[in-house]
Amino acid sequence: QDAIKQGGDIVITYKDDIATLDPAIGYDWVNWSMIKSLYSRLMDYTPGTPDLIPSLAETYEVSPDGLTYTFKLRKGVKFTNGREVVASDVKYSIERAVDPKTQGPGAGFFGAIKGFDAVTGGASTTLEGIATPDDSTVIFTLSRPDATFLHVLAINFASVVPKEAVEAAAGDFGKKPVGSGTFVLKEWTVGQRLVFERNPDYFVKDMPHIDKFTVEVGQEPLVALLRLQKGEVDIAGDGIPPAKFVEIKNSPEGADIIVDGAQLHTGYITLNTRVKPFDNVKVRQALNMAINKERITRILNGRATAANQPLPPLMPGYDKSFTGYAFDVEKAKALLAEAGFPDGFETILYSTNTDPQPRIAQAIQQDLAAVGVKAEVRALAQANVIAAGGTEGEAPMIWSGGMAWIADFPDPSNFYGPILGCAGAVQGGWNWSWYCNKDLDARAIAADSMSDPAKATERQAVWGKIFTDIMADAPWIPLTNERRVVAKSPRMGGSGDIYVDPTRVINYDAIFVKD
Amino acid sequence: MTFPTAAPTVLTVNKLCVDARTPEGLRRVLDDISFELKLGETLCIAGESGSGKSVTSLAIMGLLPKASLQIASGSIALEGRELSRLSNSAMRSVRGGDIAMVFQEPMTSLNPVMSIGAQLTEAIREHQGSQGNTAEAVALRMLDAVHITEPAKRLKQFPHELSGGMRQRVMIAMALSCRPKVLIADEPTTALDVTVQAQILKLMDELKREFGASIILITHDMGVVAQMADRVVIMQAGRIIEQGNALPVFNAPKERYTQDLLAAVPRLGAHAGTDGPPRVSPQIGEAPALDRAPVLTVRSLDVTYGKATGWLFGKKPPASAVSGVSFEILPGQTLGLVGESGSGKSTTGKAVLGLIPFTGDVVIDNCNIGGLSQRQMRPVRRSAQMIFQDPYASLDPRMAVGAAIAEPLIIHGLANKGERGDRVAELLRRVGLDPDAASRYPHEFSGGQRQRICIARALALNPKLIVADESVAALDVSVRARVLDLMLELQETLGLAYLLISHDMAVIERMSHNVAVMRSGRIVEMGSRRSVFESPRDAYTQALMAAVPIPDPALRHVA
Amino acid sequence: MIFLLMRRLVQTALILLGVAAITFLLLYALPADPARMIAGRSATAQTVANIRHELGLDQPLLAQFWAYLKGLTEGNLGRSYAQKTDVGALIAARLPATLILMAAGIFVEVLLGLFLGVIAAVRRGGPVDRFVMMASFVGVSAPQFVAALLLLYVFAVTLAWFPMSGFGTFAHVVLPATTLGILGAGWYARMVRSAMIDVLNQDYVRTARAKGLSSARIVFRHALPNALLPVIAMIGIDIGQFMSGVVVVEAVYGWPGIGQLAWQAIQQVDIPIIMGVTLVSALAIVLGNLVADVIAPLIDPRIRAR
Amino acid sequence: MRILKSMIRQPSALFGLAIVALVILMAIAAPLIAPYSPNEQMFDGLTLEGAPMPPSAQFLLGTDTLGRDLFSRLLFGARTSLVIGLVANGIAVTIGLLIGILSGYMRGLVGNALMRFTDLMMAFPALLLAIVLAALLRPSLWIVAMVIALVNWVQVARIVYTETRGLVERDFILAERSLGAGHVRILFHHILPHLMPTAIVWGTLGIATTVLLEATLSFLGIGVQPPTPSWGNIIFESQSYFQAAPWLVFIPGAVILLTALSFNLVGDALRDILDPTQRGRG
Ligand SMILES: Nc1ncnc2c1ncn2[C@@H]1O[C@H](COP(=O)(O)OP(=O)(O)OP(=O)(O)O)[C@@H](O)[C@H]1O
Ligand SMILES: Nc1ncnc2c1ncn2[C@@H]1O[C@H](COP(=O)(O)OP(=O)(O)OP(=O)(O)O)[C@@H](O)[C@H]1O
Ligand SMILES: [Mg+2]
Ligand SMILES: [Mg+2]
Ligand code: NI
Repeated sequence: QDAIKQGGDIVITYKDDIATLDPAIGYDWVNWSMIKSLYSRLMDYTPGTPDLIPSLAETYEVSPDGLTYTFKLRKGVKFTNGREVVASDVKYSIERAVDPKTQGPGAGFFGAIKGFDAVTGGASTTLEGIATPDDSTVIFTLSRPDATFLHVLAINFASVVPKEAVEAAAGDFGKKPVGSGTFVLKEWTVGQRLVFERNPDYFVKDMPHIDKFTVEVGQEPLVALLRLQKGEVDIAGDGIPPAKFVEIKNSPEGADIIVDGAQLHTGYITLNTRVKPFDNVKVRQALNMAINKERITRILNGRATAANQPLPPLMPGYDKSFTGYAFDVEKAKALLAEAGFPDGFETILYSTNTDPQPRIAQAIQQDLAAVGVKAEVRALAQANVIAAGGTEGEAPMIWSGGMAWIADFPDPSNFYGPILGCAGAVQGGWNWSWYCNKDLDARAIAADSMSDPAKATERQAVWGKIFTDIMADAPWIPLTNERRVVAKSPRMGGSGDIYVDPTRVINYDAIFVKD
Repeated sequence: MTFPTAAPTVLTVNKLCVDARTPEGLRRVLDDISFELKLGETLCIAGESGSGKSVTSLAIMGLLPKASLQIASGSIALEGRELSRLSNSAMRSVRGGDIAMVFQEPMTSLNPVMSIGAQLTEAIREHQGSQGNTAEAVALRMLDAVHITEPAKRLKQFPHELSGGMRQRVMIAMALSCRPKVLIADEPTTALDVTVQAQILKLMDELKREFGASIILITHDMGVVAQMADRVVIMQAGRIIEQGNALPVFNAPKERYTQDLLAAVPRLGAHAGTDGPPRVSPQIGEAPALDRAPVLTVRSLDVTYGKATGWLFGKKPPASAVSGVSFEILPGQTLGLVGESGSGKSTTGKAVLGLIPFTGDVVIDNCNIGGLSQRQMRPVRRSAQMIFQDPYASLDPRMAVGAAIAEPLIIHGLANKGERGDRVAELLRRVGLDPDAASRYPHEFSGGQRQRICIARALALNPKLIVADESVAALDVSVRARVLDLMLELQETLGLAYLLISHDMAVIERMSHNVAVMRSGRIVEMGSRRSVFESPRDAYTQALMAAVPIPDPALRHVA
Repeated sequence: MIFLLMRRLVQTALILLGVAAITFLLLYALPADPARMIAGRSATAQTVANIRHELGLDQPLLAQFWAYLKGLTEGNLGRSYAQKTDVGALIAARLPATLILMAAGIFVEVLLGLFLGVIAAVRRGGPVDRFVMMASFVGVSAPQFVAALLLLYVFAVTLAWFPMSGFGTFAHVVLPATTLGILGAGWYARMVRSAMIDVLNQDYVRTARAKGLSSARIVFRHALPNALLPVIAMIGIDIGQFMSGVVVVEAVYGWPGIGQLAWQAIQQVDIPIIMGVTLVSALAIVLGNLVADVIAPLIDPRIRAR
Repeated sequence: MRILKSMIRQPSALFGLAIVALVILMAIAAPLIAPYSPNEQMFDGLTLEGAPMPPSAQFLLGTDTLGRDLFSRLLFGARTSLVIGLVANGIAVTIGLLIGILSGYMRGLVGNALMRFTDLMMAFPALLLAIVLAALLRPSLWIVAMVIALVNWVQVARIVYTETRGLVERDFILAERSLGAGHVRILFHHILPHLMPTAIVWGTLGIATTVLLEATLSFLGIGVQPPTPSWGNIIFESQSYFQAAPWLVFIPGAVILLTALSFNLVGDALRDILDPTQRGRG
């Protein structure tokens, strides 16, 4: 391991433009880690791990019933506008994230806080469940126990922002961010680049390591990689396109350039349980045996491993011993015959239209054909696939690639509610299998009520069982767990984990320059 | 200036043969052409349309279209220097510098997007090496020399802003600006009215004296030949059939064709003292036309170009082309319409047939055509037809001639397929063309032949009225005489009425019962032929009469 | 002239109105729901409903359109759904880059097209002609992404004559403009060639030759201006054609224009941005045609007279 | 017959004709010629690292990124691409011709309305239309063809409009009117033939552009759906591999180029043959 060095300027590229740096609004993987670095929250994670640590909070206490959380704030933390961070800022920031006027996507995470419904329903503008008895104390009162609540306070939507700066920006806070994080936004040339400089007053010593990073947007990944090889770029944020991967991997400097790490990701095919013939569990099970996942990981140049359950291996609760459905064409055919489809059937497989998703869809299509299922591939723009998935009776099968679930925070519950629970099986929801098992839902609620930190391992086991049990009903075909590949220049130091941080994408706070 | 008795020879053409490439192989277009041009002399080349006059001049200039025409043998020498073998760049300095040319079509021979000044000065710069202001001064002097009004203003104008006569003057100025030794003028006045023609001929004569140039003048108008020529070359079918000094050729033509050519020349005043045109077929009795209803009545006709065209505020400043024109034509009679270029003759003709919007009354065959739609007009079209001024432009270049003549038959459903072929052949024969011509395309004919095709097309419907717009202007005299005879014969046999538009006073005199003289969109004088020709009242009419060339070199106007 | 200008202005306004109406209708016909795209995957139904309400998406289509038009008359293009910021500002920040790219692209294609078309016409039927026609086909059938990468690889990576990516200096614009111009140059070469062949057969070219002018002068001073008219008409059309090319080229060369903005907006169903870009590009097309109409009489005095 | 005969006389036209015939033949006989099924993703068609295979004896033109035989896909892709290049492009040119000619010929309200409609369509981003249609319709080859036709006619209409405007002013049209010819006859017998050169230029250049446009549409989800091959989507699927697997981009590119060029040679010859004023010229 290299010794950490302070200082250095680096250049990072992304294809997509940065939509916003407003923590209450930003919700895509590119701005996610930048927002993380611009602001601070009560809770955070140890870099490169899924381990929670207090951040803005100095200490915290959870009541035994799991309904009250009391935080003591660190003293002397300042926003970059110079004002000290106080308890009311925390309250304001969370209320702002929940307020319908903000149009933020993260409101739902705070559903357990008392008074949530009143705010989202428009009856009130303040959250009854947040109290600030003094400038350094925040007390949250929950309406139901929520074991993930500390994680919720660590996600971007819980970032603390100064009210006066929000108001001064007059609706443009996303372009003029003010926080108390590791970095400050120095320059933003729309469509071209953003320059972040270290916050000299950050409350953790020697954090961050680099002095400055420049994000260049609108950079085609292929070109970004060429520039990286020339030394113009330090991190190619979009990773290595398949067309280049083999070449780079086999090149002498390949090992230095490629960072390849596991992430909280599962790629899956949803089988719509409300559409014939997928309402028949035997059909769903049969298709689970029909897909040759080895070929798909080969198409992905080996940058993924085969999955057999919804949870990714890195997630607490993942069951290593579970084997799921093995690839077995004969058995699949037999099962289909048993279900009344000896000659297969015709169906439609949706996929997004960005490489390599249509190719994977075609690989799936070929495997399905081998058991007699003729699937028509529909490769559409992401928005259209999402729309089809959320419309009842519309999409029989969807390959989740490109929209797949990457966890917001490293807790198994994050993999259930919206995508497999009854709550998500509604018009416009994300449960594209339209799978609703009341029994499992009850078990999930029970598990999330086990908010006592002492019961954490027990809770994980409960969750793990939920996800393996769900496979009996086979609403999904879990396909792959993709690893994230980032390309960095040899001068960049640090372990792979901070470039493929499980809770951020790139941990700008932790990376450093070797020379 | 005095001429030595034996002037030196400037240009010698010796045994020149030119071939045309056709899909069927080479076709000889010029055969064994030899003649000489002496210093300070005017050589006129006359001959029927398609006889090779233009090709001869192009060959001298080295401008034969490479793709289709080539010199097969023979020589062209300028002051002893062989031109046909000169390199391209050497030929460039000859062109414009030593030999200049005025082309047959003044309308299209000037570049539409360059100012007159630019087009004039570039040749001067090219050949005299004079720069900027000097070149411009020369250009100005040249324009002055060709008697263009306001020459300084013209330099800045563009070709479309000038009338046909002015353009032709510009062409001449351009040709003479580098003081060439030889000036070739290919039908320089065909498209112009007589008064302008007279001015231009006079001008060329003046310039010849002034600049000491030799001139080759190509024309089919024997009147022009008589007025201008020192020597004459008569061509037929690609050969020279007769050449010699002007007076002997005119007085004692040796060849039969030359005799015909001269005999066919209409002479102004030849029909003095009669009311109608001469009868071609005496066996038919005189048709008393007077008590019959007019086949065409025009009352206070106004035509304005540039009406509102847009759907929102879009208006162009209107320009009145014809105003308050009234006349009528009885069946079997001819109204001759004369007037200077741009006076509105063609406009009147088109309006009468409802081809352009007009106000006023036009009654054809008892049917008022005002406001009729294209469909409603169709029956009327059978009784009234038009022969257009520009025969080439009025034929669809992508349609075989036979099909073009059959068009009216098909449109009006007059003949079935089999009959059509016969009818087309008959029509072609009638206008003096070989029925084989039916399968050829317009560009494969000479100007005169195309005009005959247009006449054949107009006749196909057996109309009662034909508007003939300069229909014989492009024809050489012998053919012209035949066509005029044909028109007269048709008038007698079919009772046709003509609105005959022409700038050729002799043609008007020969053909018309009544004559109308137009100027600036109005009729300035109208009456029976006899009254107009023998006692013109309007000053303009008198000027027209005086400008007509007389086809006898002995009676030249003194320039 | 004033009348003509007024008329064009009203026409332009009507065309833009039509474009706005069609685009609006089409976007609402899309099954994708912008509120859900914004809300993301963790949102509750209540959150989605709230967002929909805040965006005014729960109002009748006509009311929404009316509100949009009203905003337009005040010069307000609305707020982006995803970026929560003023669309006008977003477009204004990126438009200059795209305009520069387009202008440069048109310059390249016209220059290249004219050059190739003219030499092909002059050498009609010869090997040069055949080569040019072949090259124009290569240009027309080259996929732009590949063409862009190829140029980038040769001239920026291997030869390092130009920067690989970015915006700002003249060197930056060369490769993107060339990529954009290649396709058009193919079309122009063909158009110019046939127009030139036609013009070279005209009488006035013969007159020019009779004056003894050099072939260069005949071709460039006499023939070319006359052959230019159809080309100018094409330029107006081209601006519309460029839009899709711009998306690809901007992506490859990291060019900060509206192509990328539009592309992302389409992916996210960010309707105000799509509307804004559509209107701006429609305006550019109409203006392009206007410019073509203004240039034409400068070249051809006959049109001036009309 | 006359046309065919005169064509065979010109070497370049003969070459074009031969290639066109070959391509059409290959499209028809694809199942007989193709060594593999075009959609079969072969396990040995990819390297162990998942990279496509270069041309070899086993795979004549190499394989694509899913391990499918490129040669077989090109053969079958000819079917799609010919439909797009000929039918869709043909329809576009036809519509463009029709609307252009009508708006150029008709005066007054109808002509103006048609031209304003064309202006509107021109200002309207066609790609947007395609995207929406993609989302609304069930994609199929014929829908793609229709969309391409809808998108591409506009430019043709513009050019044809300008040309028609000029033609209408010509004297021979006036002459035709004086003969009593109806609008239909004038339009189709006298104006249309003069627009053939334009139509041929657009028709043949359009082949290449529409074949590529189809691929763009595929990418947006409205094109022919995977795994059906088309020349355009073969290129588009693998365009970023132009360095790693050049055969995937340049071979189909060359095929498109050659086909478009051949059609153009045939078109040029056809134009010269149909144009009597070109007779006897070089
Ligand atoms: N480009 C050409 N290709 C083939 N044949 C041609 C060409 N130009 C002229 N000819 C033929 O050459 C012959 C002579 O034509 P030319 O133009 O010299 O006639 P002309 O005497 O000038 O007639 P006009 O008085 O009608 O102008 C004609 O038979 C004509 O058909
Ligand atoms: N299409 C047109 N648009 C505008 N003005 C025109 C048009 N056609 C003719 N004019 C103008 O109308 C006037 C009359 O033209 P017209 O063609 O009738 O003359 P003309 O007497 O036939 O002359 P010429 O003997 O030269 O043929 C001229 O001033 C001419 O410039
Ligand atoms: Mg001639
Ligand atoms: Mg006239
Ligand atoms: Ni174009």
